[in-house]
Amino acid sequence: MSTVAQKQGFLAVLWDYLTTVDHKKIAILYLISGGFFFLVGGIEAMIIRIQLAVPDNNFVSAGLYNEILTMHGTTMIFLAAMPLLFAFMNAVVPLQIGARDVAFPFLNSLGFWLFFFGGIFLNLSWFLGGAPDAGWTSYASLSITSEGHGIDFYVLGLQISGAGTLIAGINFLVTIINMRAPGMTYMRMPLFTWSTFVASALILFAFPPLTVGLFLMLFDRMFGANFFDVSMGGNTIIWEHLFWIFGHPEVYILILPAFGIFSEIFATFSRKRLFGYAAMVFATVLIGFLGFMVWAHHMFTVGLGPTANAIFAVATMAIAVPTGVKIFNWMLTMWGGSIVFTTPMLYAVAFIPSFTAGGVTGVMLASAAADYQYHDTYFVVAHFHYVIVGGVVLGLLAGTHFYWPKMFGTMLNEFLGKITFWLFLIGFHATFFVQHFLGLMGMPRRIWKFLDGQGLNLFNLISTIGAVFMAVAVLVLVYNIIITQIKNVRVGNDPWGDGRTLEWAIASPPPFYNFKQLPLVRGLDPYWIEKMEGNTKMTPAEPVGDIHMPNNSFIPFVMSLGLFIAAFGAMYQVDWRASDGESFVWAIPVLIIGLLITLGSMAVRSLKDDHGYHIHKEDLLKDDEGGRE
Amino acid sequence: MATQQSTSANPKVNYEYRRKKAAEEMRKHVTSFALMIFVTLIAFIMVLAGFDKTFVYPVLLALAALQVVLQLYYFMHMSHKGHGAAALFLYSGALVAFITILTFLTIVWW
Amino acid sequence: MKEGFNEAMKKGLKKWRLLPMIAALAFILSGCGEPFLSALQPAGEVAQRQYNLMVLSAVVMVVVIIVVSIVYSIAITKFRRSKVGEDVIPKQVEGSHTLEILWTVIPIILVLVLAVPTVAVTFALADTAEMEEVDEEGNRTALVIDVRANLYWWEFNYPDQGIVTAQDLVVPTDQNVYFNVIASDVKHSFWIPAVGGKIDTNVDNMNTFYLNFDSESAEEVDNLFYGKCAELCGPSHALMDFKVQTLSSEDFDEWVAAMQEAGEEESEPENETIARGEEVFGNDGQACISCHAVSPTERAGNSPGPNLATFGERSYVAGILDNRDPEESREENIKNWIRNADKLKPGNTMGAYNEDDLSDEDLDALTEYLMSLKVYTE
Amino acid sequence: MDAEQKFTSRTWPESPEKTTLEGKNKFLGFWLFLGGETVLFASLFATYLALKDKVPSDDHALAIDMFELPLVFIMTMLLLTSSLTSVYAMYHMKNYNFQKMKTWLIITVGLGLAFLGFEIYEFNHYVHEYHHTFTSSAFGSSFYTLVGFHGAHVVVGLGWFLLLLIRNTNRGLNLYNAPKFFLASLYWHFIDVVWVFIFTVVYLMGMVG
Ligand code: HEA
Ligand code: HEA
Ligand code: HEC
Ligand code: CUA
Ligand SMILES: [Cu+2]
Repeated sequence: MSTVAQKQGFLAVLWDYLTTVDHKKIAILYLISGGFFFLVGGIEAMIIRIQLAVPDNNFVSAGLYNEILTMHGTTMIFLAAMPLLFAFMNAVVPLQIGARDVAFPFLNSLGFWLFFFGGIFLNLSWFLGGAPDAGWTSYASLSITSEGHGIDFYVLGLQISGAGTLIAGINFLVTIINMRAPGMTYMRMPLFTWSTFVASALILFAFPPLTVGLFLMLFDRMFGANFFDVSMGGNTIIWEHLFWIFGHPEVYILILPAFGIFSEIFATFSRKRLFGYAAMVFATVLIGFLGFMVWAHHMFTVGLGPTANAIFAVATMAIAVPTGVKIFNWMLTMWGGSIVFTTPMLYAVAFIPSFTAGGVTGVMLASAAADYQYHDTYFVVAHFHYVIVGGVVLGLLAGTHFYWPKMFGTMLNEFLGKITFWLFLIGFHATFFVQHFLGLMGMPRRIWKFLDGQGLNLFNLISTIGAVFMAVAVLVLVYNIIITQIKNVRVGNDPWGDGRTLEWAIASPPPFYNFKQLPLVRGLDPYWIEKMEGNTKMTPAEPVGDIHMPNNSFIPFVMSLGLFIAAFGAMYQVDWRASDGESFVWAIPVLIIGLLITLGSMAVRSLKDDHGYHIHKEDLLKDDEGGRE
Repeated sequence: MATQQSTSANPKVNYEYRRKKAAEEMRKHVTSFALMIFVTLIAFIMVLAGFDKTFVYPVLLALAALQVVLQLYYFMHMSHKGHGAAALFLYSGALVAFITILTFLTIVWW
Repeated sequence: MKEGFNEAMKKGLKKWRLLPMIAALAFILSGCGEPFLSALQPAGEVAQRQYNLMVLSAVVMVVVIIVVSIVYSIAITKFRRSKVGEDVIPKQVEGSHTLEILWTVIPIILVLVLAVPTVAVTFALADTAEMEEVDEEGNRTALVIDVRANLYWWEFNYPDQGIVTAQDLVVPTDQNVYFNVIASDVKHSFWIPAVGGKIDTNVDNMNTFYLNFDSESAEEVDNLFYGKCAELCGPSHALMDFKVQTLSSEDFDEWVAAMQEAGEEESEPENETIARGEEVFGNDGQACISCHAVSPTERAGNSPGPNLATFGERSYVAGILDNRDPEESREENIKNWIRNADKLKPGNTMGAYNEDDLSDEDLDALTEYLMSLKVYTE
Repeated sequence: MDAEQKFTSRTWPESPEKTTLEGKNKFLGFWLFLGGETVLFASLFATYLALKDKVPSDDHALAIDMFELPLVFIMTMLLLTSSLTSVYAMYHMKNYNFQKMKTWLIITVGLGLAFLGFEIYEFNHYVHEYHHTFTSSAFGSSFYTLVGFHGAHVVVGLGWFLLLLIRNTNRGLNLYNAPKFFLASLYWHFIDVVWVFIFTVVYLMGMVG
């Protein structure tokens, strides 16, 4: 069979994407759906800001506000930020370590579809009687009493997409441990790979507590258990602990890959190897490790007592040290370099002060006794948007511009890119800087409206105006993406000219089998090494030979669909029982059918051998002559 | 695609040797199984005997830990080579597990 | 505002040698917000200590930001490609041990500078031993208030005094006041920003802490601080405000006496409207009484609605409708509340009474009656 | 090299589960998964310990009232033994003796089923004798969730063994299915490890008080 891409009809392309197990296509799936959810979460943010633009506003009602607020946080964290990071991990990490694909291509696809159906399920709540309304943290006493199915959507949706995330995490870990090209030792791995590795390890250990927490909540709400019902001996603090044992590592799951992206960008556009590489690696691991020791800093006001508060306060502050090491290493990477301000570099450069500001307010929050004042105020909102928007989102925007050519073979317009950048940066600081003061001036978070005469009007208005800037910036980006794809100007393997790592040694976009011959890695920044020696290509580590490829499969889609269907059954059997079997008689059957679909497709998968196929040497050689497209 | 692990140059010697080694290992497994049963018996007898709990609790936990070590190192071959990453992650998991349980025993009051 | 600053200097800042920067920062911060609400204008010992910690940490953070900004600005101006030349390949430096040690050790020191006072203050603020102290007769010496948070309203029970109020917390100034806090339905959080940090009112257990209300600061705000619920608790979480009335120790004792007295004796209605209002309120009317007690000694801890014994003296209706300016607004507010409680505070359990439930005349009488519910003032 | 390649006991590699790259990946991935499972069970144990004996009123049975040593002892012996039998199965797998491997796996499955039978009896007993149910108290919820999660793992483990046995009865061992058998047996050991903690922490310590 020939490997030359052919023009395909829309349905064929669709089918290809529904069944693909290719990490590069899965990356695109993650990018599109993560991007979509980012717009959804962004629209929710805009509604929040409009409601809070002026005192005593009635743009949305109280109940609706809580739903929007909850969905904004949940969507942004679980359905936008993480999947977008997964998009870049999928697109880049296998190339960076010179692998054929990820370790488990089938599971990679399964992970994506689980996330996707979980996200869709969660968002269907808008149309099926109301979204969750207890905050993204869904604290037990409120979420247990919350009426309707909102919280059920939260629990089931996150359970499904969380399973996908866990699978993705294990997949990256095994890929990075087992699939590195010859010569790619651990201490030669690019930092983005390293941060993916650590973030995946965090996923592996942080998601099980969330899974358990969600199960307990699910059992309480849907099957009559009493974990959180105080009158039956339950305890709501259990939820808070389980949530934050997950929740704190989660924020590092978000930021570490963003750190990784920035590390690549700093080195590339300073034309300099990353300063203090070993220290950077060590700091990444240390942040990951400490990330598990600090979760109770979200619970200082719960009443855990001064001993626990003091211990967790000091442990939290300790994280400032490895993070500081990273900040300084980035700056020293630029120092003595040759900096060129491309769009990705602009984001990277803006990231340093923005994130530092967010990080240091984090350390202020860690001061337990002072946190009694900050907690649950806009000061906290300001802190986490500074680290998340000023860190993760800037990282995602930078990554989008940086890796776009590698993923799509086209280059986003630099001029428009810079417009997006400036609008977004200005808007971001305008929105969130004043929120620090709002919090200190006595404005709690998660409030539907604030009243006149409390001195909160001006800053809230400024904050809203800032958000409008961000919205315009995002629209410009969307426009940029559209015209870039319409113009479709193709670029070569190293469009930025200063690529250092393996992914820039391969065509943009890479052929579906990645490297024809696994490259030989001779040091850190292998492509740079080759370029410095005057080579245009990597030295191969093996002769051209047959390449083994996995088959496409529709099973991951069906498996996830089964859980999606089952979730409706699980949810509506509550009404079925409440009505004494009068209505919703379909609920239990739907639950069973959904589970059967999932189990059945699992059985098919394990009973039917799938050995993949081989691309033959001759076809590979032919590819060279024919060229692509 | 996969490369086969190189076996020894002389397949015959290698074969006999491997057989013997495997059988030996199997005997060790049986021994460790006996040990596990023994440890379990002690644990149950201690509870049956009704000692004070300040004494029983730590001993019970120590015995459980011993059993787990036996399972991991004999039955699950954790000591064999090629288990480095597996061990690292299992122990990291165990550490997180330990901290979780510790907090639930101390700062989740009712 | 000036006072807030002076206050800060007087109390806490002396301890760590007035760095000019601390002063400047404290000054800028104290310019923010309204004194009855802002954590930046501390009005009591607890808030002050927390404020000092905030200023200290803010200073450390500003130092960090300045250092970062300097290195950063030099790096991005000096090493632009347009300056160093298009084809230059910079030296590929691996790193520097000296520098790395430097930027590991200095942050550790900075963190320690913050960690030590943090731990100290954390333990100090958790010290409620004084709650247990008793005098010769075995009476508790400190004032203890049981706070119970309910869906969108607050109950303040004074167990040692045997009295109860709602929505308006009344406290003496310049002494430690101890609080036991708990929630009836879902979790809330008890917060008086100007006077000190918050503590969660859990459903599971009782939390304990103390606050201290400074008389000078209290004067500045006409003896009225704002309190807030700081934990998402449902649609009207935003509106779960309460107010804090501060009294001098002597006035407070008088207030307690008046409350206790009012709890003992039945007061006669002053006029017929009020009498009618009482009827409407009572069992043969709208049965408001089934949810609202009107005696300051009744139903602490298990009331479905706020105790209205001091309602005629409250500064706000339901914590959100301001009665003070002008005084006539009180009547409007009450009527508005009874007619529109469901819209004013979405999700609250009282619900609204329309004309069918309650005629306009009855409402007038009821309002008159509610306004007459006073204990301490005339 | 083909994954379905036929072997003899002499050409059969020393670690068949890790000989192919797929096998190596599965092997590592599964261990990582077990690392995650450790945290999952830890969360369940922690929840159980926090809610142990938390009941709404005095007339609810507590751990000390319900648990009985003999039953737990039998269950423990069954599961421990099944761990050994699955080791025997792997021993024969490494020796390329498919028939014996099958036999030992079937014995393992039998022991697992017996364990499950006792567990079902046990739950039933608590429900009927003590009115200790999933919904009767927080204690009940956490007990059945912890022990039930373990039970569910047993069910999955048994299903896995059975599926593999059925699927491969007539094909013998190869490098494609050897890793699968190996992982299933790892899983089974892990289930045993969890049970060690359950019988220690839930039952034995529960009976001490
Ligand atoms: C990407 C996400 C992200 C990141 C990276 C961080 C990073 C940090 N966070 Fe943040 N945080 C959140 C997301 C994040 N956080 C979210 C979402 C919440 C709210 C959740 C909710 O309630 O909904 C939250 C809430 C939160 C709280 C709870 C507040 C409360 O609710 O009362 C605390 C308290 O300690 C805290 C602390 C910290 C600290 C110390 C860091 C540190 O890692 C920061 C370290 C970085 C630096 C310090 C800057 C660089 C360092 C130097 C230049 C060296 C020198 C510095 C010093 C010596 C100080 N965070
Ligand atoms: C990744 C995480 C993330 C991100 C990126 C953001 C981004 C933003 N957030 Fe975020 N936010 C959270 C995570 C995040 N948030 C969390 C976890 C909470 C806590 C929730 C809780 O309390 O439970 C929160 C809470 C929160 C609050 C507090 C609400 C409250 O407590 O009452 C506010 C208020 O200003 C806010 C504002 C914003 C704004 C203005 C942005 C902006 O940066 C958004 C910018 C993006 C856009 C503006 C998109 C514009 C898109 C369009 C214009 C679409 C055009 C349409 C088409 C093409 C179809 N957020
Ligand atoms: C079902 C119980 C219930 C009934 C019946 C009820 N109320 Fe209420 N009432 C409440 C609750 C609960 C609140 C507190 C609402 C809040 O602030 O969120 C409240 C608040 C009030 C307030 C404001 C209290 C304050 O301290 O500011 C007034 C005044 C009031 N009710 C009057 C009445 C009158 C008059 C009636 C009868 C016509 C009545 N209530 C009937 C439950 C009830
Ligand atoms: Cu009560 Cu928010
Ligand atoms: Cu945190």
